[in-house]
Amino acid sequence: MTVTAAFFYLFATITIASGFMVIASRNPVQSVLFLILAFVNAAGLFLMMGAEFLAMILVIVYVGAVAVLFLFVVMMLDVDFAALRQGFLQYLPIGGVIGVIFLLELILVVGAYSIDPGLVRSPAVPIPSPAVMTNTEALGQVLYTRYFYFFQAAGLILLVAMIGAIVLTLRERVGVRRQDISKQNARTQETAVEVRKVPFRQGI
Amino acid sequence: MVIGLGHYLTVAAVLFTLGVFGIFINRKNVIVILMSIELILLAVNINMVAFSTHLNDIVGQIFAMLILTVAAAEAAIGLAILVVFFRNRGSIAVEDVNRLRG
Amino acid sequence: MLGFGILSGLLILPLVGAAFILSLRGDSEAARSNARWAALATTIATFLLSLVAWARFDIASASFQLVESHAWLAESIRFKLGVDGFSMPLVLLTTFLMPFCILASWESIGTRVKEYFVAFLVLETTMIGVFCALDLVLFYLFFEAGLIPMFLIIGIWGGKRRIYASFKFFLYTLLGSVLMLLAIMAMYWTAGTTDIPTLLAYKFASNLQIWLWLAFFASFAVKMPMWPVHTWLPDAHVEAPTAGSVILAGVLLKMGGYGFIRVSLPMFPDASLYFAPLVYALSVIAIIYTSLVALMQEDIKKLIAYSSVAHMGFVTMGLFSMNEQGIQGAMFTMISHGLVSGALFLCVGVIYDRMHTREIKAYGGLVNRMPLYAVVFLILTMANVALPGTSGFIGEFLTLMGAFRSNTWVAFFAASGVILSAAYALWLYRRVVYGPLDKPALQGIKDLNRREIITFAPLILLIIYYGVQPGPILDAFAAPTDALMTSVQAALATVKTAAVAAH
Amino acid sequence: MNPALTIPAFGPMLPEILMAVGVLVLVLFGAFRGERPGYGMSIIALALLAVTFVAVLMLPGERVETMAGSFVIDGFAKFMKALTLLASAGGIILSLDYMRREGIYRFEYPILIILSTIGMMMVISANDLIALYLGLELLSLSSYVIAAFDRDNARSTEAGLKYFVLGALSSGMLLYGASLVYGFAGSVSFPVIATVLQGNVGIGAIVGLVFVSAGIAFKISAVPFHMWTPDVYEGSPTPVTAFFAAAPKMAGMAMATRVFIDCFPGILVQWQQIIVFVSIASMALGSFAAIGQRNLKRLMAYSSIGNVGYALIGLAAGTPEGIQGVVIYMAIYLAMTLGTFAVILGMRRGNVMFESIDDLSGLARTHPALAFCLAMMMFSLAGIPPLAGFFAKFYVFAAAIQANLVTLAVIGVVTSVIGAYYYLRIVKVMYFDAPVERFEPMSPGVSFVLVVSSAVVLLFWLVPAPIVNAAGAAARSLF
Amino acid sequence: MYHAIVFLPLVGFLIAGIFGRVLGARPSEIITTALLFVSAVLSWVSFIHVGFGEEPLIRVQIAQWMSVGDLQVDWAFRIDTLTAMMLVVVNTVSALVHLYSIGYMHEDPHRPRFFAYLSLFTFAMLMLVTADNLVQMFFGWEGVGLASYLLIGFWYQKDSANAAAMKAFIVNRVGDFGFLLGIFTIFVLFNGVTFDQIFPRVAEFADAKFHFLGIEWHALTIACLLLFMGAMGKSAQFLLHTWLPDAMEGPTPVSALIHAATMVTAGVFMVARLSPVFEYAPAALTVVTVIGGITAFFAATVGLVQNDIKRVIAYSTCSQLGYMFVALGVGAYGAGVFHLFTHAFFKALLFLGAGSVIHAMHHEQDIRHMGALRRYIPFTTAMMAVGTLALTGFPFTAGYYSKDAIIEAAYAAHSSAGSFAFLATVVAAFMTSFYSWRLFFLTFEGSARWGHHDHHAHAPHDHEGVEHDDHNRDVEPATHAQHEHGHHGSHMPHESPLVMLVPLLVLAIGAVIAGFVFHGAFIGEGYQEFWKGALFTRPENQILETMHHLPGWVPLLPTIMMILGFLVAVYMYIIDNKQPAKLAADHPILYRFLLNKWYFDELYDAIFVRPAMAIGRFFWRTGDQRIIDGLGPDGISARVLDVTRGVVRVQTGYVYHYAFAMLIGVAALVTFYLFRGAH
Repeated sequence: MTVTAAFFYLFATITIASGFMVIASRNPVQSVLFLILAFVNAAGLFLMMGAEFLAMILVIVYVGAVAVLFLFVVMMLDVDFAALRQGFLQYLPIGGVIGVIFLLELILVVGAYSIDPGLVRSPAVPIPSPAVMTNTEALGQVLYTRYFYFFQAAGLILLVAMIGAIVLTLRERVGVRRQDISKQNARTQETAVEVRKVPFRQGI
Repeated sequence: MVIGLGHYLTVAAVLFTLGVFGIFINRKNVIVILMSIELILLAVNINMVAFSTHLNDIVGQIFAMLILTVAAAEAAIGLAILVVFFRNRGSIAVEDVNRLRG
Repeated sequence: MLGFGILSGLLILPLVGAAFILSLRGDSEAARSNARWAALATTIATFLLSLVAWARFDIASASFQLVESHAWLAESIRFKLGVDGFSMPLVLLTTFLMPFCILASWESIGTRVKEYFVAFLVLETTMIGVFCALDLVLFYLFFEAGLIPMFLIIGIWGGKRRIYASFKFFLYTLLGSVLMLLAIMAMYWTAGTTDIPTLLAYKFASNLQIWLWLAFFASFAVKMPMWPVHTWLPDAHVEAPTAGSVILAGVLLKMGGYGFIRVSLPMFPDASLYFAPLVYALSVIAIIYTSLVALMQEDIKKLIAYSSVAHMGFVTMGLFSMNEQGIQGAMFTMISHGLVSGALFLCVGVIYDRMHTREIKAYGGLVNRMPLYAVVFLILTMANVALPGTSGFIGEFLTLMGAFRSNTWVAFFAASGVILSAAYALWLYRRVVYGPLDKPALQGIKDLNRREIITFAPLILLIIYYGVQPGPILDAFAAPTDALMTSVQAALATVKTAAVAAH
Repeated sequence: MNPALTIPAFGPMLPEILMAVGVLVLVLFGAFRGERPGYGMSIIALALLAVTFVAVLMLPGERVETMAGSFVIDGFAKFMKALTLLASAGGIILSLDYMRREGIYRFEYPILIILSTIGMMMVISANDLIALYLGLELLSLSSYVIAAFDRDNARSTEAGLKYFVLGALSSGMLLYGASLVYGFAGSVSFPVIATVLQGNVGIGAIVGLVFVSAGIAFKISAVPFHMWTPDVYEGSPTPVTAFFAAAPKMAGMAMATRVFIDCFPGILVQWQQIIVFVSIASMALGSFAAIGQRNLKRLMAYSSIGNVGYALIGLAAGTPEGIQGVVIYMAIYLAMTLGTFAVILGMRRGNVMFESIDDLSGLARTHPALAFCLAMMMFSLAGIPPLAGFFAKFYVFAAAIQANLVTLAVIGVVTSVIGAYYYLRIVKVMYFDAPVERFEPMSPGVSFVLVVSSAVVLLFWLVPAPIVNAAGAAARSLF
Repeated sequence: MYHAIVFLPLVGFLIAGIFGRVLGARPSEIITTALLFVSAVLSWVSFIHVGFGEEPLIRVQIAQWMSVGDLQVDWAFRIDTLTAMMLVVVNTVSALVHLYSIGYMHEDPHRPRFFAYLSLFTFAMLMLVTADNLVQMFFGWEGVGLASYLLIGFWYQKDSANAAAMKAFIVNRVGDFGFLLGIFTIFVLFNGVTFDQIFPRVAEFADAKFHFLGIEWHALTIACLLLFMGAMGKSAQFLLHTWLPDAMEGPTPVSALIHAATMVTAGVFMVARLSPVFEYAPAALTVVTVIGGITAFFAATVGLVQNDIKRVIAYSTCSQLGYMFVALGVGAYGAGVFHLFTHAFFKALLFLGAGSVIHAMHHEQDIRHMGALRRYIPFTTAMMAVGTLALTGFPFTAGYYSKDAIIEAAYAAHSSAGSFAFLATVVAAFMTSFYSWRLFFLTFEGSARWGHHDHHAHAPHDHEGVEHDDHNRDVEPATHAQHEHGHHGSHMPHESPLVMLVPLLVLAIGAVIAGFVFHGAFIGEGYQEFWKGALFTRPENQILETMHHLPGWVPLLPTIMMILGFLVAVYMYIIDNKQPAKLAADHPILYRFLLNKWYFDELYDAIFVRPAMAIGRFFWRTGDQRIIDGLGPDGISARVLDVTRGVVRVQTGYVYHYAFAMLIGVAALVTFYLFRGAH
């Protein structure tokens, strides 16, 4: 058993086990934590396949941002851990059977690949040898040139995410006093001070 | 024992199945469903990278990277929707998402 | 051809009238009256225009006349109109009956008058379109389009079970005709066109003919209607307003027969020969079965509806006897039945307007207070039982003769319809018109008014005139029948040769 | 190899670029302008769509690839983009009055519609799996948000949530399929895949195809990936539903056509079975389930499922005639859908919107013109000639017959008869039943949509040539 | 001239029918009657012209009727002796009946209608007898059926009249069913329906075969049998006779005209007209003979016990028609037609006489409630006596020549059918005599049984032509029947007005002399010159010859029977009038069997009417509603709704179910491709 294989099985086992715990755990906070675990181990798998940049991204973006976002929401929403309702176990067997069949079929299909590599192909953009340039550099070279269209499109998607999140959750609270710098800057003496002539003996 | 493409694909297949399974077997709350989706995307990414390596084609990694980006966006929007849903219903139990049916 | 011909005029004119009625504002009595008059004027104008077409029509020619062709869906699917000896009389029948429908609705329709007349005028366009279309897709278009106004007519202005009846009518006929649509497409891909004159000359492979024939049969049999897909008709008839029943019986049923003679017989002669026994059987069953059922009806309209089914049995029987007498007789039966059953439904409408019931039991002894009505009803009853001297006889006699020539069993059983029709029709007459007038509700019933007399007079005159002088119509059928016979005989000869070769 | 040196042609992308730039301007404009009453943002968005529409029309008709082969424009893309733009414009016009009266208007709404439209246009022009996915996500993410746009409404948010969860699942499936296709064909580019996958291919690619199909089927709400549709249609604000029923369907069908015809032409036999199955299931389910509905929006959801089934018949044929049928079907379906939703949006009394079939009772007495238009829409949807819906069905069925898919065609016509029942029921309620209280007059925007779509539906049979010929050209450009 | 003969009644019909209400009753009567008289006079002219002139056959083309393929049907007259004779019979009797009706119907408010109907009938009958082809004959055939229907149902307020009218029409239609098929057979054989096309070519088809209903028939036999079926219906022959007695619900002049003198003889006329065809179908002729014989016998037996004055005469008519068919069947067409001719006179006389009696008795028709009328209505009595004598064949009256000729012909046929017919007709002759005299005695002799029987007259079906309906605006109070009727019983029977008696007298003259004058021409030495081939006989048919060489007892036999019958009647109704009741009591089954007309109505009711209704109801309720609709539209829509409910239930609203559905969809497709194998 080579070291590679050992690491592969380590990462793979942990990834799958934590993936299972994500859906099996009763506490969503635990689920998030298992999710993070799964991500980290998957990043290990990425590393083994030579996709270093993606591995880093996975840890930084996913674990650092997305998973934390999940955690934040789970906490915020103050979910009560209701007991499993009736009907769950009733569907479990059939769901399980179909799930297992589905899985076996998938493995059968992808397993077929390793036996039969199929047709001869010519890659659109070959991965340069790590000796020539790093994985990150290679990605960057095509992402901003050949595939800048995708890059722009991804930007639009993120814009949608931003707008969407804002439009859904942002609430203008009335009655909240806020500092408005431009308003403050725009104040002049005329607008700030009102000089009134007070009639004699009549009050304001 | 050489760790080949098949191994990675199998891991991805298991993860994918777990993700799908998580969606329809889950009766607890919606957030877990969102996590299941993340699992599915993770599986896809493993596939992509595996194929990319196997084919010696960097496009797979580009794809994977874009999927990661989109997944983040998706998570943001999903959580936003979840939040407004929670505001309205005071619950994110999956069984409560059933006003609309028939 | 750039300009629009006279047939386009026939299609457009009712639509113009409908548009005019739609443009009338308000629902005042004046607006209603305007709508009525506009509808009447439109239908009469259409009728006159169709007479012009008739005058330009050369009766001796078997080819399509007054043809016009405009670009439409594709190079091979054109907006092509034209008439021949089979369709021209049906066009005339349609335009002729329409003014009566308008007249029959003059007072009986009190609600949503404008919509009513619009629906009728649109219906007229679609009916004329069916008979004028020289392209199968166009034919189908008009064939189906008529469902919409008829659905509304039954559903809005119908009787108690109008919703059931209208849905049944619509879905039943729709189901029948969609299969025809598929057959049309198959023909299109096989022959490369849906142009009827071209297809008439095209020879489809025999096994394909079988399927195409069946698909068309599904549509036409429902429309006719043939047993056992006739059950929509009694319901539709009973619930439809008078004019709706008139049109339904007078024209809509004829589309099925027209379809047989326009498509099934000439385009699929082999299949027609092959299936002739089936059609015979269904026709004979229809004649006997529905006559017996008619005997037991308690509702006047239902009884007449069932008698229509029986008469249509004569039509199909005649058509598939495939000889001159049978075919021309069947065509004549269609025209005659259009006049007779149309008039009969008008007749029912007269008393329905007065009493608001169609129960036979509710009537009796009408002759005492409505002698004129009794006479009209009598003449129509006699025409319905095919008394010689009425137009009904010519058709029935010829179809029976045609059937006898091709199969004596068929004629034998069908001829029993002669007895049964007398039984149900006379029994109806006896229960409604004869006897003492002892029902309190009937004591004040009034005889035909002037409008009703005007409505009935031309119909009755024509029924008797065509009974004595059927020539004008029969001669129109002669030329195309000969042409049809030639092609069918050719097919028959081929089949016979094949049969001989097989032995 | 330095691809950076060649600058790709931007001309074919002009509409997308216009839209993207426009939407950024809109965002900035909206952000600075803040919430103000009036139709300003929507009008600008409409103008943007109009400009883009013109740009689309001015695109060259022949096939052009750009962006390293990721983006393609051809007659088909042109036609479908035009339809999509019309659908989006319809979605915005229908929302003009509604959003304000319901108090849920925010300036982001037209922006999100535009963003979603950009996604659709990307999808239509996608020439590889990545572009397809990105376009799809852009479209979907915007859609999730606008489904939940009425964020204080439990139904709307539930719709958004369901749409999101299932949509994410489906895009996961699509991605998984895409990864398999990538792995087994060695490329994400459609032309390459098309040359690689020919004839007898391995099971891996086919399973990939199945997963991709599932993702696509979800977007066009074909059975069995349709289940979100009724719930989302019912829960979303009505103009949003109208938008969902119209625009993404155009893009979805275009995407399906693009993928199956452009990417997998070599394995037509394989995917034809999927399409036939999905088509039959959709037609049947659409017909049967719609009968049980009382809610108009929900009914329209099932109706759209059924209609997708019919459109897929043309795709199943896989011939130029079939694609022509699909294109014509979508064009006519667009008019029918927008018209129907315009009527639904007209069902308002005071601050209450009505969406039940029973609320239409006697509409023919209270609003004859409205009832007439809706009745024509219904007959058209039922496929009764001479209304446009008939021609839509005519072309797809004709293609099926030509491709020898007789069983499919027969099932199609039979289900269309069953389906006719529920369309008729609406006519029945409007025309045969006793009238209830009048609705308020329609707003001008809604009336406009209704008039235009009614004109298309009613008069198509007189001048079918423009759409038919354009659709024919569009379809031929794919082959 | 022939146009005038045929169309004048039509003109009368149209005038009276359309303008009757405007013109009023009297002008309508006068116009129609006058037109008929003109027509009648012209008929006699043509009769003499054709029958005793040179021209063998006149053909008058009027217009084309139908022209379809080989089928050419014209409106045309074919005038030969047979037609001319029929013209005379029809128009004479019709004119007299018109005249008579002026008196008889004078109380009725609907006289214009009545006269219109009479004229319509006459027109149709004329079309029938002048027809030059089978289809035109069928036109007349059905036309008289219509007129008969209208006239039987003339008093539409009486339910029995309506029922009788309907029955008459429908039973006739049964016959027409055969007639139609017969026409078709002829057409298929001869490729034409015009007599000119048929008659010359009959011999060609003497041995032709024809497939009908899967059996190979002798072509002409089947054609003749089918045509004869029509004749049976119209002429009320056995099995299709049931309508005739019921038809007596109509006014009595109608019975005289239609159901005695003219229409019912149309069948006889038809067979005679088609004698060229029948001659080549011996089997068919045998059937004609047998049916005729049975009818003659059967109707006579029923006539024995009937109590309604008109029904007795109706059965007598039926019986006499049987005689005619016997004559035709054995090939003695002349005899048959001759009897038709004479019968028209005396039977019309009897009916009109009966009408006069009924008129006198204020619509009493039951002979048990008459008696001793001789003293009150002597003229009518005399006329009835003449009629009875002629009917029973008293020497040198009309019946003597014609009826006896038939009996002789039956004997002369020397065939088994002929022998049967001979026996039947002889027995029938006895019974004819008996019931005729029974009628006469009960009505005119004995004691008056009507004075204290006023209650019976109120049974509704016993009154003829009484308007009960006070609401009817058409009723003229002065002539209202109820006026008289209300004082029923206090009035003595009274002689009828002159306008009714004159026709009686004319007919009586005819009844006495018609046989004597014409027998030579019809069946005697003038046969060939008179008929000029209108009645065709094959050379082998020598029956007229044979008739003159019969054993001596044969010609005497009918007369003996007549006398026997008379004597028995005298014994039972004059000498010992307790006998009939005793006889009836002794043989209750036979009596009831006869009284109920051999239970034919009940039989038909049981095997035709009720089953038809039951089947109709079954087809409707079970066939249409339960099976066709139940399995068809209604059933399918119910199933569709079931499916809908199921589908809607699947849409649970739960996200996990939706996801599960997607998974199943994908899994199913993947499985499908895995197991199908990617090929």
